[in-house]
Amino acid sequence: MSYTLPELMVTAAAREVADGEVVFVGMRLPLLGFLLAKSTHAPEAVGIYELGIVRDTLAPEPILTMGDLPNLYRARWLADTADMMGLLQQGQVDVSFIGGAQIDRFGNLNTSYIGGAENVTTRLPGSGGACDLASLAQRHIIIMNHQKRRFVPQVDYITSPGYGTGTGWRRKVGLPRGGPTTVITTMGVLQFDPQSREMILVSVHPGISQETVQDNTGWPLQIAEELTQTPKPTENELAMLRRFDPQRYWTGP
Amino acid sequence: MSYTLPELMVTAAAREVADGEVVFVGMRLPLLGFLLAKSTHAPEAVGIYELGIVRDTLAPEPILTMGDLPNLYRARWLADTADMMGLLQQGQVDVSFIGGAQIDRFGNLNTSYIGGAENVTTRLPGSGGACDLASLAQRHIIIMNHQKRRFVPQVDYITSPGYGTGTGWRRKVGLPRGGPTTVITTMGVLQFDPQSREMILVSVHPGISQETVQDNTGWPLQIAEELTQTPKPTENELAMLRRFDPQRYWTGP
Amino acid sequence: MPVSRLLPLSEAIDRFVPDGSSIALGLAQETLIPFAAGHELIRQKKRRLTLIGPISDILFDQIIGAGCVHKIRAAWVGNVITGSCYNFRRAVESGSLEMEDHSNLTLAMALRAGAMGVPFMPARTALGSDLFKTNTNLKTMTCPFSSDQLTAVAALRPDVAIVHLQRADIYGNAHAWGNLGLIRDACLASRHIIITAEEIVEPDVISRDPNRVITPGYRVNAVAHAPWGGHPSPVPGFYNRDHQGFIDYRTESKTQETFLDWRKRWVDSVHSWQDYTKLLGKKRMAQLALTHHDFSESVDYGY
Amino acid sequence: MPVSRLLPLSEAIDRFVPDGSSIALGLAQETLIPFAAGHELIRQKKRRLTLIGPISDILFDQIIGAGCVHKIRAAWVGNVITGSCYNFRRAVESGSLEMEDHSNLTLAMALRAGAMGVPFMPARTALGSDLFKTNTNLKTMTCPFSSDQLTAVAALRPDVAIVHLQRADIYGNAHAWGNLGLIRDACLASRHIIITAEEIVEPDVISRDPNRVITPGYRVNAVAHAPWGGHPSPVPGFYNRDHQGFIDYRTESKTQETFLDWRKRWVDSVHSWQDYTKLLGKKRMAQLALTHHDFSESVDYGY
Repeated sequence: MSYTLPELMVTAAAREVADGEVVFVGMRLPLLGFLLAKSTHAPEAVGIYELGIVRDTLAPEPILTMGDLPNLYRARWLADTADMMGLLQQGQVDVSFIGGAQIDRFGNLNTSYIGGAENVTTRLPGSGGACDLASLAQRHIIIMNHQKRRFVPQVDYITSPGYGTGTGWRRKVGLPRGGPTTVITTMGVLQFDPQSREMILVSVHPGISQETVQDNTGWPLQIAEELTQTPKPTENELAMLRRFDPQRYWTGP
Repeated sequence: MSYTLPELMVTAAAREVADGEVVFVGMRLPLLGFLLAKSTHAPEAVGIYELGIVRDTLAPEPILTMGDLPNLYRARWLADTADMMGLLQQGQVDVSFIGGAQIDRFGNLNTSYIGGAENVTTRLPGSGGACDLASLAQRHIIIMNHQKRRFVPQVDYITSPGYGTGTGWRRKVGLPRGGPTTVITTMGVLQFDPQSREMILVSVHPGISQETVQDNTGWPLQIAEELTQTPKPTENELAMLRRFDPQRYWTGP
Repeated sequence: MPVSRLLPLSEAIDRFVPDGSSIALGLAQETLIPFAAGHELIRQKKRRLTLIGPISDILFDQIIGAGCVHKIRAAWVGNVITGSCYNFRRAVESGSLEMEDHSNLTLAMALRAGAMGVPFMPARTALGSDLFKTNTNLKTMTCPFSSDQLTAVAALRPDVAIVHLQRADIYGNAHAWGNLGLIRDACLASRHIIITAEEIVEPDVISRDPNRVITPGYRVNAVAHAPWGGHPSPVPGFYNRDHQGFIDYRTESKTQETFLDWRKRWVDSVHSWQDYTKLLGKKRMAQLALTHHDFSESVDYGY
Repeated sequence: MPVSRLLPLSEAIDRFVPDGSSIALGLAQETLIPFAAGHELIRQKKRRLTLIGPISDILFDQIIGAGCVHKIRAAWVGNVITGSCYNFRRAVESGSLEMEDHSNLTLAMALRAGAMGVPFMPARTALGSDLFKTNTNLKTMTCPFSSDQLTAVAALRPDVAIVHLQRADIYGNAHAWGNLGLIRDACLASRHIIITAEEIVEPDVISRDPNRVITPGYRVNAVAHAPWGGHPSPVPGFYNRDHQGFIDYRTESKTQETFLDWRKRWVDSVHSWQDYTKLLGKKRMAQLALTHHDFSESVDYGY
């Protein structure tokens, strides 16, 4: 069964969720990743949405944003943003997903100012909850377009902290836990060296070479000893995913 | 029409509420004082109750505690204690009423430890919301039994701050506003000198002499130049009050 | 599907309240006090408990009188319509009970800090008071922006919150209504949650109104069916406050001997909610029943 | 009896939003966005406004495009299903708009601090981020108890909160349901409150369910009847999200010229909610209507 690149990425994201985990669900692709995990290998996963929703069942109809009414229908809890942030800040969120416009080798993300705040060339939408998820979830997964202008040695502005300048940085600045564990890009999947906290390419998507990934990365990229190919979506995963995004709004070619 | 001493006191308390004011309503006599004000000269007063109630109409039946179901019926808002405390802490409460077991000349109240925390002889129930009301309402009114052992030069423990050691003390310790304006006792009504912040007897209840009040006060009491008699409850006030406390639980002889 | 969390009250208390636990209860002040669960703590002879709550209204006094309590973190411990409570007085005056004095606001902020996952919360109350002398979880501090003097209140994270409310499903999803006091914050702040409910209902009764849910059900450890489990406190939608119960308790708890009689009658002889309602009697229950109903308008959560 | 606060939307905005106001709006993120009220700000050519809200979802962009805005205090300004917003980008990149960067958590804490009446709130987020560079209302601090490093978030007290919700009475008492975002905190924190409501109902519809009330009515300054006043955002109980409206806006706002066309059509030509629904058209409204209803169970507030 043929699949699109976003479908491959969402599938890879979904597989990061273990059954029973509490997931802080972000907008766009992460939303689909959670739904896919929930409907396949992680039926007991619980979703927390920053606008004030907790739900542990699938929405009865496809949704494009977390505020779509089917996502409120028979939710486990509808409440305040501060309540959701309390659960996050306490450390009760196992995993979260965020996107980014610019990333560096230590997983710091910029979704605010290209060029930096002083000499802004492109103003991006900003943090939303991303800074909070990157600061406070037990771990977070990043979903990105893999382009050289996005994968830079040092981001122009840290919207969402990764590992800062490397080992020990999060503890030093006072972050209580967490850090990025996986970056799912349009070209492959990257993880972080447990010692140096630098990004390592661990798998490439079908049809993408290690060299292409390096060409699209703005620093000399570390490669895992056993570089693998990102697993393709299964038929079941694709069928589910297309149920959640029937018009292929997010996952079209 | 004959009346009891508690009825006189509640009536005096009720008269301290101006129409349209926001009143943080405490338990026992203050509860009646608010209801009486509301049903006579202050129909637009709004009541805030620390357990999470805002109401601007009378309860449809007599109540003994603020949590009685008639006090919840058609309330304007049922919410969290923290919400009520937010309104109080912001300075949105005009007046509050509290009781006390021990008071000193600057209006500091002890409802915690007779003998002090180190050498407690009698443990009293504690602050409840009283410390907060004394700290944060724009002004507060105190309702007390007038006895020498209760009116002491210095309280054994400050549960609810009055004017501390006098002029400027509240500002010095960081309290943002407020202070006691009136003390309604079983013998008279006292206010505070705007300069020294010391208590001054301004009226005696019918049948009580200035000397009796002094005999029951543990320090040389200041007396207002024009000492008056506390006004008796009117027939209308008594009729209302007896509607709210039909079994004379709080206001019996 | 999630697994059922429905347990007999005795098993819920046995499993989730070991000796030495800190327990938040009586969180809505005069309403929704979990008396049935509190009495089960007494029956199971729990020891070295820390009780956390704003004003308690006699339940703390009962648990103290039974010798279960090591420490109290509260703003007020007494009987709202009669005043002082005797077991509490005896315990503090004899030095056998540790006391951390709060105001309602500082206790609310301590639990809210726990709920929010921060180590403290600032407040403007209690400055100049002696609460700082008997509560090391209060400190004065200076605001980093305004340089105002403030009270820093350390976060409280109870081991367990025990909440009595109106209706729950077997999975821990539950509705409460009426004044909510510190219930929501305490549930978020606590490591475990035990719910006792007047009614166990079909899951859709709860899920058709997610705004009325008190805390997400996946965080609840046990649900016990406990009709009249809030008596003598009032439970909105179910029964009025039994004032006489509170008035009687004043006399019943005056001495250690009378308290023992009270305990035998109202706690030790009771082994189920059926026992309790039998003891209470149909006449008294009828007197406390709602006579004027007032039903909320429905809202639509459709799509 | 309290006096009616019911006003035409134009009068509510005219009276309670002077030029230079700071306004909290769009507080529930994707749902219940007060588009009708925001468009009225544009029609009345308000100037030098400060807009406060978590993510805004195109409404901030529209008000910025109309030249009303001096400063933004927000976590995210964009179009949730299409990404960046063009008026916002143009304004920031040209240096004409002041920006205070928040995260959703820091904005929630800023409004909660305002609601609680304290000058700041501690948080554990954003440490090590550059939000501190572009937001002077964030500072690092040390916890007075644990000596943990924390983020202090200064309190925000908006001049006015503008809230769109489902039903209100003429006295300012109102119900909202669905996810509530920062609505409750922002109402408590703000000096004035303007409510726009899908329905104006009899007072007892509200007072028969005081737990669903969003903030006490005596604090509300104006209530305006605004059916479809949240469109194109979804309003629980009333209509679904009009995704096409958000998708179209991306193109419509791409240049200043196309934005002007959008504004003429959807804002300047509209003088009442009746105009707006006529423009929207019956067919589109029917497409957005709820097709699956799901009604909450009633609860009893009797005595």
